[in-house]
Amino acid sequence: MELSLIAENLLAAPVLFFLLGMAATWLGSDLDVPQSIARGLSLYLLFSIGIHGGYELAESGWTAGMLSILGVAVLSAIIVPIWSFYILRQFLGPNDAGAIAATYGSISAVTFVTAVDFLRSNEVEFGGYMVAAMALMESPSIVVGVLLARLSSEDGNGRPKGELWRRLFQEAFLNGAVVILLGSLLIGLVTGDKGWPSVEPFAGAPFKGVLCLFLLEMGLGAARQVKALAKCGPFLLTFGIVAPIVHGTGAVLIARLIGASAGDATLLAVLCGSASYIAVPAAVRFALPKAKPGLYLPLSLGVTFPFNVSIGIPLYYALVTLLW
Amino acid sequence: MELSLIAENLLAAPVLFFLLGMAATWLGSDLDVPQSIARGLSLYLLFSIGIHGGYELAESGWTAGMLSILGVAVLSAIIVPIWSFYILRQFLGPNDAGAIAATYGSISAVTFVTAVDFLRSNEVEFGGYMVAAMALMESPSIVVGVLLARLSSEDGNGRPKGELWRRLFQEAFLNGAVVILLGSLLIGLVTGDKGWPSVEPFAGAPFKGVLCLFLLEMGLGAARQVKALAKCGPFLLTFGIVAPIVHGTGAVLIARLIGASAGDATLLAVLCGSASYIAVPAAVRFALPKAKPGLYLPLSLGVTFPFNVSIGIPLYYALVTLLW
Amino acid sequence: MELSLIAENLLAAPVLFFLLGMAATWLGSDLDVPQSIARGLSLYLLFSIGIHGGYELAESGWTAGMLSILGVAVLSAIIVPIWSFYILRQFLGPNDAGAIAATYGSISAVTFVTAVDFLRSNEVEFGGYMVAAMALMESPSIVVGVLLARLSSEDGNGRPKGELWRRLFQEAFLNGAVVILLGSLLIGLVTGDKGWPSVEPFAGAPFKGVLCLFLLEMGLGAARQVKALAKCGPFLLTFGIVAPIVHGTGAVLIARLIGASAGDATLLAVLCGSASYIAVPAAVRFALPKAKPGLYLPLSLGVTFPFNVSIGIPLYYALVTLLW
Amino acid sequence: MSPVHKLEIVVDKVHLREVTRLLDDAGVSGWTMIPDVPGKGGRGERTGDELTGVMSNCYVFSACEPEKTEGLIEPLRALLRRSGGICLVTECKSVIH
Amino acid sequence: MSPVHKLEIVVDKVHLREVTRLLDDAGVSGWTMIPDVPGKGGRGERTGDELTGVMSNCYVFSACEPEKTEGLIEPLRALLRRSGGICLVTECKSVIH
Amino acid sequence: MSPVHKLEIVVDKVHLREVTRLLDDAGVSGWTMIPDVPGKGGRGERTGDELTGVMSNCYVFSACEPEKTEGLIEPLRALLRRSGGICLVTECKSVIH
Ligand SMILES: Nc1ncnc2c1ncn2[C@@H]1O[C@H](COP(=O)(O)O)[C@@H](O)[C@H]1O
Ligand SMILES: Nc1ncnc2c1ncn2[C@@H]1O[C@H](COP(=O)(O)O)[C@@H](O)[C@H]1O
Ligand SMILES: Nc1ncnc2c1ncn2[C@@H]1O[C@H](COP(=O)(O)O)[C@@H](O)[C@H]1O
Ligand code: NA
Ligand code: NA
Ligand code: NA
Repeated sequence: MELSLIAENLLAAPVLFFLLGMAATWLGSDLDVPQSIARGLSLYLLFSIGIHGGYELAESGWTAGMLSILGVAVLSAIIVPIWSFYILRQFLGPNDAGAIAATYGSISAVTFVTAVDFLRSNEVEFGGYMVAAMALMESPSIVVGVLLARLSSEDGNGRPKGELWRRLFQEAFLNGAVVILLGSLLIGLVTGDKGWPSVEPFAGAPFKGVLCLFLLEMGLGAARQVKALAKCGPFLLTFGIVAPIVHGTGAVLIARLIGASAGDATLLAVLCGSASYIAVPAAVRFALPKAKPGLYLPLSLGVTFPFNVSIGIPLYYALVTLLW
Repeated sequence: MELSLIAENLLAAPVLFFLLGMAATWLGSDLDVPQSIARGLSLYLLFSIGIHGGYELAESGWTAGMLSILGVAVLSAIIVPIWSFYILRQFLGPNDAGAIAATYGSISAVTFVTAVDFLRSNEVEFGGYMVAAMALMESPSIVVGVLLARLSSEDGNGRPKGELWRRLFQEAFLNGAVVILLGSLLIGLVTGDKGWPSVEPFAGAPFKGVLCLFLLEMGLGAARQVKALAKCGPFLLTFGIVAPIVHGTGAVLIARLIGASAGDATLLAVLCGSASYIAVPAAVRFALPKAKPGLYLPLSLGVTFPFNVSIGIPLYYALVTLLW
Repeated sequence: MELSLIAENLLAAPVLFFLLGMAATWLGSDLDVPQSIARGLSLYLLFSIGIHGGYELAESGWTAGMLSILGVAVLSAIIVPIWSFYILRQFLGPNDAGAIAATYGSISAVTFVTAVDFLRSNEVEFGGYMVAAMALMESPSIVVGVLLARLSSEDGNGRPKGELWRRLFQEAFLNGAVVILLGSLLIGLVTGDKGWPSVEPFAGAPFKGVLCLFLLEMGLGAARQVKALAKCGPFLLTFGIVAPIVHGTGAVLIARLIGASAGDATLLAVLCGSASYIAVPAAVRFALPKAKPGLYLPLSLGVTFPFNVSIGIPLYYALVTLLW
Repeated sequence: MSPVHKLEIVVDKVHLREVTRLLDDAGVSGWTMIPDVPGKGGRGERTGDELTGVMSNCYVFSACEPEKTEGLIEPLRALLRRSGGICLVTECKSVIH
Repeated sequence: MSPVHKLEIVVDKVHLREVTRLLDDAGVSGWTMIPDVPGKGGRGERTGDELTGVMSNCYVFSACEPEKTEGLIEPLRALLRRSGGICLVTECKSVIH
Repeated sequence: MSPVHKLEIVVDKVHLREVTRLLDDAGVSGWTMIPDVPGKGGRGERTGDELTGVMSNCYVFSACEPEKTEGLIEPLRALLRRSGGICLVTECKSVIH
C-alpha cells in the first residue's frame, strides 16, 4: 500500500517537474528560472494557499479541535529544535548545531504546498486552519535555536545584545512569508464565500500548474545544493533523512491522540518533518554569523526537501491511512 | 448609505490587500514584491482593462454620448492643472507648483482599475470608452504643468528649449502606459467578440486576483512614501485629500449635466480625482529638475492614492447614487 | 484564398500585439517588458506547448507516420544549414556564413507557438509529436554550422579543441529550451489524461493571452533589430525573406509526399522556415566569436521572424490547403 | 598597458542619456552602465527599486584617454549641478588588446 | 576637483544595513549600492541569484573625504572579520558641483 | 592595509567562465561579478536586457596581490583580443581582516 502511494506520487506532475529540474542541473543544462519570477511564483503560492485556507475557515467556522492542533503545532516548533540541538551537539559546535536545529524546527512552505496538492489529488480533506499552523510554526524555532547556540557558546560577536534580539524577532515574526500567509488567511476569512469566487480563477484554478513550474525551479536549486553536500559528512546526511521521518511519524502519532482528521494529520507531519531554507537561514546568518551556511542550506534544500517532496509526503499519508 | 458603501469597500479583497501591504511596511516586515513582478502585474492590468474595454466598445458601438464624455475628460485634464497651479502657487515656488499641478491633472491607472473592479462587484455598468478617456487624460496635464512652471519662473536650465519640448511630448504622449492602453483598446475593438473569448481566460478571469496582488505591492510602496510626508507640511496634506474630493465631485456634477450613465460618472470622478505617480513624475523630473520629488511623489502615492482606493471610490459612487 | 488567410492572420490578436510592439519602438515610446517577465512568459509558452503536446501524444498513441515526420524534421535540420552555407559563402566569410546557416537550420519556438495558435483558431488538428520535432530540430544545425565554418577557415582561436566541442554540444543539446520542451512533453505523456485537466487552467486556457503579451515584447525587440539591418546589405535582406519561403515550401512538399496531415505539414513548414534567435546565437557567439552578431541577429529577429508571424504562417497554410 | 582615466558617474536615470551623449561626443572609446543602483546623497536616500522608477540612479563608467578628461569635466559638472549625483576620476592602466 | 578616497565594500547582504550605518555615522556625503552581486572568496562561491537569497553579496561604494577614512577602517575591519567580504580604498578625485 | 591591484574586466557574458577560470587559476583570493551590464564599445552598443541575452556584457573585478597581476595580463589580453571588452588595473589598498 505504502509503496504504491510513493510510486504514484513520483509520477505526479509537480514531482516530475521537480525531478526534471534536478536532472537539468546535473546534465549541465543552462535551464534557469529568473530569480524574480521564482519569487513571484512563490508569492503566488503563499497568497493562494492563504486566501483559500481563509475561505475554507470561513466555511467551516472555528472548532475546539482546531485549537488543539494549533497548540500542538506551536509546541512542536519549540520542542523539535531543542531535541535536535542536543543530538546535533554530539557532532557539531554550538553555532552549527543551533542553526540546523532552527532550520528543522521551522517549516518549508513549498513542501506544505506540495502536500496540499497531494491531498487534493487524493481527495483528502483538511482544515483551512492548517495554513495558520504553518505560519505559527515558521518563527519560534529561530528564537529557540539562536538562544541555545548563544547559551552554550561564550563568545560575543561585538554586536549590542538588545539590537540583536530586536532584529531577530523582526526577521522571525515579521518575515514576508508569515505576513503574506497570515494576511491572506485573514482576508480569505473576512471576504469568505463572497470574495472567493471572484478571485478563484486566479488564486485557485492555476494553483497546480504554478506549483509545477515552481518545483521545476526548486529542482534546479536543490540539485545545485546537492553538489555542496560533500562537506556535510555522513552524520549530517543521515540526520537529513532520519529527522523528517522521526518528526513526521511523531506528528502523526500525536495527531492520532488528539483526534485530528487524516488530512490534518498528514499536513502536521509534513510541517514537523520539513525544514526551512528561506526564513531561518536569513535570520540565522545574521544572528549566528559563525554558523556555516554550507551545512544548513545544502542539508535542508539538497536532502530533506527532495526527500519530503518525493517520498516523505506519501509516506506520512500512508502511515495515516494505516492508523485512521 | 454612503457610509455603508465605504465600509463595504474597506472589506473588499483588493482594498484589504492594499491595507495589508501598508501594515507590512509599517510593522517593518521584509515582505517585498520584486520590481519586475510589480511591473509585469501592472502591464497585465493595463492590457486587461484595455482589451476588455475595446471588446465592450465593439459590442456597444459608438454613440454621441461617449464623445461628450471624452471631451469632458480631455478638458478636465487641462483645466484641473491650471486651477491647481494657481492655488498651489500661494504656498509653493513655480517648479513645485507646476509639478504637483501636473500630477493631479493626470490620472492613476491603478485607481481606475480598482474602481472598475468596484463597479463590477456592485454590478454597475460602464462604457468601454472610459479606458480611452483614461488614456486621453494621462498626458495633457504634463504639458500644461511644465508650461505654467516655465512661464512663471525665469530660469533656464542650460538645456536647449527644442530638445526639452521634443522629449517632453514624447514622454507624455508615447508613455508606455498610454501606448499599451490605447493599443489594447484598439486590438480589443478590432478583434471584437471573435477575439475576446479566446483571451478571456487570461485577460478577464484572473483580473481581480491580480489586482489583489498588485494592490499589496502598492500598499508596500505607499506606506514607504507616508514616511516622507513629514516634509510636505499641513497645506499640502490638506490638498492631497481635498483636491480629489473637489475634482471628483465636480466631475460627478458635470457628468450629470451631460447625461452620462452612473458607471461612467463614477469613473470620470475617479479619473479627475486621482493623481499620477508614474508617468508624470518621470516626465517632470526631466523637464522640471528643480521640483522636489520629495513633495509630489509622497503626496500622490502616500495620501491621494490610499484615500481614493479606500474612501474616494465608494464616496464618488455614493454621490452618484444620490443624484442619478 | 491565400490573401484572405493572410489578411485574417494580420487581424488576429497575437499578430496585432506584435505589430503594436513594433510600432511602439518606432514611435519612440518607452514601453518595455522587464527582461525577467519576458523570460518568464517564454518559459510558460514552452512549458504549455510541451505538456499539452505530451498529453495529446498520450491520447493518440504512437504511429509509424509520426516517426517519418520526426525523421524528416531531423534531416531538414541537417540539410538546410549545409545548403544555406554554400549559398551564403558566395557573399560572406566562413564565420558569418556558418553562423547564419546554423541560425536558419534551427527553429524559432515563438514562431511555432504562434503557428499552433493559428491552427487552433482555424480548428486544424495537429499531432502532439510536432513539439518533439521542434525540440529535435533546435540543436543539430548548430553543430553543422560551426563545423562548416571551421572546416573552411584555417584559423584556430586559441581555445583547446576538445573543450570547444564539449561546451558546444552542451549548449546545443542541453539548451534550456530543449530541456523544458522535451521534459514537459514527457511529463505530459506520463501523466496523460489524469494530469492534464488539473494543469489545464494554468497550462492551457491562458495560452493565447500570454502569447499576446509575449508577442508584444517580441515586437519591441524585433523593431530594435530592424534599426540594425542597414549593415546587412540587400543580399542578406533578400535571404531573410526568400529562405523561409523556400524552406517552408520544401517542407510542405515533402510532408505531402510522406502523407502527413494538413496541420503537421503547416507546422513542419513553420519549423523549417523559421530561424533561431536564442539558442543558436548563444552557441555561435562562443564557438565562432569572429562571426558578427550584428548580421545573424537582426536578420533572424528583424526580418524572418516578423515575416513568418505575419505572412509566412498563413502562407504555408494556404499552400497546404491547396495541396491537401 | 597604457595610462587611462576612469570616470565614474552616478546620476539620476532620467539624465542617463545626457551623460552617455557627453561621453560619445567627447569621443571616448566606450562606456559601461549599471542600471538601478540604490544610494544616498545630498538629496536623501533613493531605493531604486520602486514601481514608479522615479527614484532610480544609474552608474556609468568610462575608461578614457587622459587628455580627453579635461574637456569632459566641465559639461559633466554643469549636468550634475542641475541633476545631482557624483563624478569621480581615478588614474589607472588599461590592458590594450 | 578635490581628492577623495573611494571605499569599496563587498559584504553579505544581511550585513548591508550595518555597513551603510557605519558610513552614515562617519558623516560621508553619500554612498551607492549594487545589490545581488555574485562572487567568490574565502568562503566559497556565492551565486547571488538563489531563491533563498541567503548567499547574496552586495557591493557598496562611497567617495569620502580622506580624513574620514581613518575612522572608518577600524569598524569596517571588525565587521568584515565577523561577516567576511572585502574592503578596498582607492585614491581618486571628485568633480565638485 | 596592504597594497593590491584591482583588476576590472568587462567581457561578453558568454566568456565569463573563461575569465573567472583565469582568475582562479592565478590563485587570486576572490572576485566579484555584476551580470548584464549594458555598454558601448568598439563593437557598438549593447543593451544587455534583450530576451535573447546574446548581447550581454558582464563586469568582473578582483583585488589581487600585485605580484599576481603580471601573470594575469597576458592571458586576459589574449582572451579580450578574441572576444572584445576591456581590462583596467588600478592600484589601491585592501583593508585586511
Ligand atoms: N559620496 C558619495 N559616494 C558614493 N555615491 C554617492 C555619493 N554621493 C552621492 N552618491 C550617489 O549619487 C546619488 C545622488 O546623489 P545626490 O544628488 O547627492 O542625492 C545618491 O543616491 C548616491 O547613489
Ligand atoms: N579578492 C577579491 N576581489 C574581489 N572580490 C572579492 C575578493 N575576495 C572576496 N570578494 C567578494 O567578497 C565575497 C565574500 O568574500 P569571502 O568572505 O572571502 O567569501 C565574495 O563572494 C566576493 O564577492
Ligand atoms: N572605454 C571603455 N570604458 C568602459 N567600458 C568600455 C569601454 N570600452 C568598452 N567597454 C565595455 O566593453 C564592452 C565591449 O566592448 P567592445 O568589445 O569594445 O565592444 C562594451 O559594451 C562596454 O560595456
Ligand atoms: Na519542521
Ligand atoms: Na486627476
Ligand atoms: Na529552420
